[in-house]
Amino acid sequence: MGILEVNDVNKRFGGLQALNSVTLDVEEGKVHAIIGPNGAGKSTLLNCFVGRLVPDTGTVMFNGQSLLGIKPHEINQTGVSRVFQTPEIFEEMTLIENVMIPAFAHRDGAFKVNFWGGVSEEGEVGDRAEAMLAQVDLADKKDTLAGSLSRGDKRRLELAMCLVQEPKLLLLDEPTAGMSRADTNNTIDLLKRIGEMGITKVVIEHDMHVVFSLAHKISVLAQGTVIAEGLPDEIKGDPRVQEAYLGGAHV
Amino acid sequence: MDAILLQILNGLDKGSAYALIALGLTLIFGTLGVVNFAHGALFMIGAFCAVVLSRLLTLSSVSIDPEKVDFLGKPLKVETPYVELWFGPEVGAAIINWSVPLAILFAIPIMALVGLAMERGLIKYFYKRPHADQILVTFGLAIVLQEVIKYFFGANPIPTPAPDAFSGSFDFGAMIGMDPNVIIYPYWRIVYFLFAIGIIGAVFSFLQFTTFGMVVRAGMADRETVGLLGINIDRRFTVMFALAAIVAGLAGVMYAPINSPNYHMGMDFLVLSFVVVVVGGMGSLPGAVVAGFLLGILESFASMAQVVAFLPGINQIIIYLVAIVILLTRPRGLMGRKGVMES
Amino acid sequence: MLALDKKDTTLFLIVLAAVIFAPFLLNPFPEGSELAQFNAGYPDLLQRFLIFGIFAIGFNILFGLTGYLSFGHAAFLGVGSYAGVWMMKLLTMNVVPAILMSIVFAGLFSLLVGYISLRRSGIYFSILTLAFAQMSFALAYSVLTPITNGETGLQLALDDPRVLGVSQVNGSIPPTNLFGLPMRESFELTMGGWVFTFNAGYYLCAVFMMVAFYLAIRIFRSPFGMMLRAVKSNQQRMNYTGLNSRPYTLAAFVISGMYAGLAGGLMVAMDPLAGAERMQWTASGEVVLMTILGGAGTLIGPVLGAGFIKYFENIFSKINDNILHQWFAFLPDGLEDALVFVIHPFIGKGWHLTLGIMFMLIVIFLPGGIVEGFRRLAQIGRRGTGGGKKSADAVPAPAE
Amino acid sequence: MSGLKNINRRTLLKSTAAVGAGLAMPTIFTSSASASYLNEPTGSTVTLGFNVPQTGPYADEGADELRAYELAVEHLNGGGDGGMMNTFSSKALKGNGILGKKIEYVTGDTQTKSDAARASAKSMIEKDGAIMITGGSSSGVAVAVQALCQEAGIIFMAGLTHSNDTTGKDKKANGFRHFFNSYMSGAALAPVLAANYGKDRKAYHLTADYNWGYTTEQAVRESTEGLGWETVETVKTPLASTDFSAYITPVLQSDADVLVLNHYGGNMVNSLTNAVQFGLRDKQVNGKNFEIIVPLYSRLMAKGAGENVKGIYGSTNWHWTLQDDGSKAFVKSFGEKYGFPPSQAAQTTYVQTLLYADACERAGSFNPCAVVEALEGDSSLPGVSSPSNKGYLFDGLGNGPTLYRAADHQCFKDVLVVKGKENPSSEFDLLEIVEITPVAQVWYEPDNPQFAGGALGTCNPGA
Repeated sequence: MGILEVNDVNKRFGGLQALNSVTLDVEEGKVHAIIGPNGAGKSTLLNCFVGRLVPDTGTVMFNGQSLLGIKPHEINQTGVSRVFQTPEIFEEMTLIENVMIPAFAHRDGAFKVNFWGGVSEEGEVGDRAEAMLAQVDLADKKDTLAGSLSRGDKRRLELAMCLVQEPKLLLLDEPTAGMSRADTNNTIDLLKRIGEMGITKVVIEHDMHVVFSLAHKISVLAQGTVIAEGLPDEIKGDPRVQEAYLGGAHV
Repeated sequence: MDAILLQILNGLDKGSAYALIALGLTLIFGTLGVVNFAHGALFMIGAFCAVVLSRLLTLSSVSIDPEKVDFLGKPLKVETPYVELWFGPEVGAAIINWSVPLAILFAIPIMALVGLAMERGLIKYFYKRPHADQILVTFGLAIVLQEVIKYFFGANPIPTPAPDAFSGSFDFGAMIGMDPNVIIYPYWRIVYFLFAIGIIGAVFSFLQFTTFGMVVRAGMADRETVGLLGINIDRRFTVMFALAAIVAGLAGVMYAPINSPNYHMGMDFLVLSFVVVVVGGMGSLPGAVVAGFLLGILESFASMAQVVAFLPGINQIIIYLVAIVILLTRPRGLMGRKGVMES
Repeated sequence: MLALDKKDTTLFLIVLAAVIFAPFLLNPFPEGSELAQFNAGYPDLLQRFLIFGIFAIGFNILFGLTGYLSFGHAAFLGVGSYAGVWMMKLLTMNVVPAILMSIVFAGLFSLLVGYISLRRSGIYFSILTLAFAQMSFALAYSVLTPITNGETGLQLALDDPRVLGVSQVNGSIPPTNLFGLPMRESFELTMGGWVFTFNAGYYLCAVFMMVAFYLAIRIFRSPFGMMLRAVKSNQQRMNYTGLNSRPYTLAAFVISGMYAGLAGGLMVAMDPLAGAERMQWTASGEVVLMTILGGAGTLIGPVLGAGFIKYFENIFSKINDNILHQWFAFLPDGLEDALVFVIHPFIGKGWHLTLGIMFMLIVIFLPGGIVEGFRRLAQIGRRGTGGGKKSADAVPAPAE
Repeated sequence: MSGLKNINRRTLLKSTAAVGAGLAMPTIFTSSASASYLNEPTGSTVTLGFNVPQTGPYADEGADELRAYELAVEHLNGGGDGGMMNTFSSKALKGNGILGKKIEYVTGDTQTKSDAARASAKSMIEKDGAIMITGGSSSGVAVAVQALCQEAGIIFMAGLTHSNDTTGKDKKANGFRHFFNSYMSGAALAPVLAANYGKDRKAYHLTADYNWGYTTEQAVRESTEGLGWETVETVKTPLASTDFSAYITPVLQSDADVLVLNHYGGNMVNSLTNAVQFGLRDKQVNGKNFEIIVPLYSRLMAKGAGENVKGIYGSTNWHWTLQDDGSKAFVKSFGEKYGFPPSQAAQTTYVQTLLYADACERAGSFNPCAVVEALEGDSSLPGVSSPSNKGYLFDGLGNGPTLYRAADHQCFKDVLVVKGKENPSSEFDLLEIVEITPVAQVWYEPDNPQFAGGALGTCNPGA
């Protein structure tokens, strides 16, 4: 019995069957990678987990609770955090503020009118945020504006924003897309370190190097359908996957 | 039945003005992505083109008539327009009489110049700025333009009559076989309506059937891609801005006989036109036209004594009420695209 | 001090000092001198500076922090004014209940308008607020005349009940007062050629303004204020971070509506008449102008913007040709006339033109408003004095 | 010496302050202790406040009012040809300012908004030390500023304001109106209308949806109904309307044969233009020609409506073609100074300034209470027998003998019924006077239901 259970999810956009009876079972504490060619429906699937899209049919259960029909912030409050393909951060605010906001959300819930106490008096939240920035090697930039960061730094910031919430489930949408090899390796190291924190992760990734370095289990999506599922080694050897996706790819 | 027909007719001319202004606003928004709060001012400038032309045509040579006296008992100065001196009294008088339709020819180059000057001189620096900045700078421009007009033309409305041939009204009811004397409609309003339909048709066919229009439409849909094809979108968009200015200006020229032009008529129409654009759906040209006529007619219906007796004050708020209801039930307006101006 | 950090404490104390000594500071020219017409230190204008300052501070909490551009805030000011006058008509000429009810009614009305309008964002939100405000104005002007007294504006009458006070004193309506201290009571201080007027109403406004300003600082520096800035920065990330942005924006909307109500209440406390025009969209546009001119999102900007526009409206608009001729009298006649002719369209009743041009210039060249202007000047100054030390000064700019 | 802005109200204070060797000892006064009344002029000049619409829809009328004020100040200070000072029945004015003090003035912009007008008036009182405020071109503003002046303790001489309420339910002891009002328009118009259009008429009213519209509709309706007309329908139109076609067309469908446009300013121009465009005037109803009536005319508005005013009846306070000596003198000096004849707004504001100056002279003081007493007078109009016929009677300022009635501070004088001229001889010659309705015919008692409610209160000297 997994922490995230996706059962028979279908989603249609006009004439396109984006998701076709997708069933997944993500085990607690493991890294579950979803791979597949462009347009396979990976991001659509992720969007169904965070409330951005609602499937036409099927169920998505997290910790025994349905994630369908509830709002994004409510889903997050149940313990699901997401890193986006293009970093979604607060560009006009400083790094420390960027991390404090999710820290507050974690501590105070979805809404709290706390207008009397100053941010500077929130020592505990500030410390947590600072510690988290240190974890992603951004502590020295904590007072710069997030918008001025490099793309790699922005991703790490976003990761810190998600981690400071101590999520039960972390969704990563191509965490290394567009990164240099060095940055990618840094990110893999970082993700491995997080792995030791025992957070369940679902990773969408193109880069097989990343996938096979991290994943405990892999699902392969093609044209909205899960065509294969298994341990990394099984997937590597699966001819269907080779044909649909890996054909000729450098592994 | 005839009351309903009558209110529809009544809504048409105002709806025409809304539709034309909203059409221009949408052209600018759709192509340039700019929210132009100075668009009402363009309408107003158009109306003043008619005023200026009629003043130019009535420029007069002054002679003293010793027989008559003015209000202070001094010899009366008699003014004879130059056009009457040059072309003879009858032709001259006819030219003066037709100054509003003639002003169309006069207004097209002027509005094109005003549009070009606005786009090249100001708006182009705001393509990359937030919508709020665009709203604010064009709002400032609208204030400046109307104050300039007030400085030169005063604050009171200036009567600018239609040619005699179109003054008065005709019995529309009798024409379509209803009782005579029930549905009377002024000639000029029907002219205005047909004129508006003509302009709308011209704009749509221009966009539909010319290469230029196709590029612009493609640019409205996806600016970056068209830019990648090596087509100079910016220059075409400048032309579109001038075109939108001409549409607003012509709407103003022809509206002059319906309501005497005054300096704040632009602001009066601006807010309502924005509501029209939003109701129609930001960025949708057909939406702008449909919503323009729809709101014009609705406003007309809400003004009926029977309706007002039932819902006092409804005539003053109907447009806003409709806007609120539409925005809440159909967030993108009647025909809007998803995602426009959302974030 | 005051539980504020050093920078904010300094700012607060500067503003406090400026407000306390404004009757001095804004009357720099001696009575009867040529320049006396530029004095702004008379009670009515001083009160207006503060009242519109409060209005703009409140508007800035919504617009400056969350980025939601409301074109209907004047409606809340108007509702507050009407509530205030009704309290004076029915209850007492003491301004305290009037001001309280102004805040309460404006808050309730903004809750209603905000609840509906905040279902949309961007220009759709602006149009919704505009529509509500215009509806309020149109109805106040006509159908609601029994409540609002229409075009004339709601005013006091000799036969008002005033159950906790008196209807009239010797055939006159009693003045608005604070527990017996009339708001129009003034002390005049004469020093040489200068006359300074200290008005009771002004200082009541000053107290409210400083409280409002202090509260705004707290909000800006609080976690709540941080959340509001997060709304402006990236609402989507906010939602996926487990924060519900709707109640945050609604809270900001209602708080700024209550600020507007306070401003409306103070307006009628100073001058007990509430006109419908103060609800018109152009009045909402004015507070937008103030906030932008001063600098949206900054603490002091809106106050500066409010002062700037009110000074323009009340002082600059009074300059006429005769005064110009006096100024340029030292020039040869032809030149004098030519100069007056050129300047004429921009002064006196042409002040709207000048305001429009200045507003455009600020939006084009100084998007951060007056505050950014000061900041740039300060930068130039710093560069001028310590040009060589540039690298040592490479500390990143603070967020605000 | 500075020209316009030499403010002397505080000279008394200054003189009592100890000034020595460039160092001033601060002396503190309360405003209430310093003078016997607010803004008492103590130097060689006195400051008046001219509060007129300089921006907004009535800016042109405001400009004309301002011209008249400047002319009046010139005349009162002894300049120009003296204008109506020569024809004024009271000879108290000497052409040396008021009570020997040279008149200076400050101007303000009402924007035709109650709020802005009050702000402007307050600044005149507080900053410029104005002793009297005058001007305005709408009733809302007049009522609002009048109330302010009452509270502050300043005299208010209203400009163009036609609503009954200004001297009805909103009347104030410190306020005076020289302009006529809705009731008088109705009373003067109705007989002329009945004589020209018959007593068997069905009227349809379009009324601007605000205070002035209501009182005018009521006045015209009651007067015409009194003569046998029937009111078919009354419809309120939004003040912000620019297109009235939606309101005009139902008129076509009713069986009304007269349309009354209770509109002023831009409203009147547009509604009349629309009505003519829709062919109302070419229509025959009940065997009669369809007619349009505009109860309150203004020449500046008539100009805006162009050809459409021809033959349309209305009433007006004053017109420059009047042939009495006062009017002729005023038109002459105004016309020579500015090149065109004055409007009714100009005449009212000019006269108000003269009347104020005259009252101060007669009272021997600027004290508002003394001025009120002088303007309330102790004479009565000939030809009207009524207990309320008591006030200040004067002549020679146009419109014949005129009474400032003590009971409500309303002027009673002849009212002009006019109609749009068919063949104007100049751009100013737009209205022709049909009848000068004698004052007795427009007389009413202060307790007339149209003026019910409100109280004059007592004069307030502000200190």
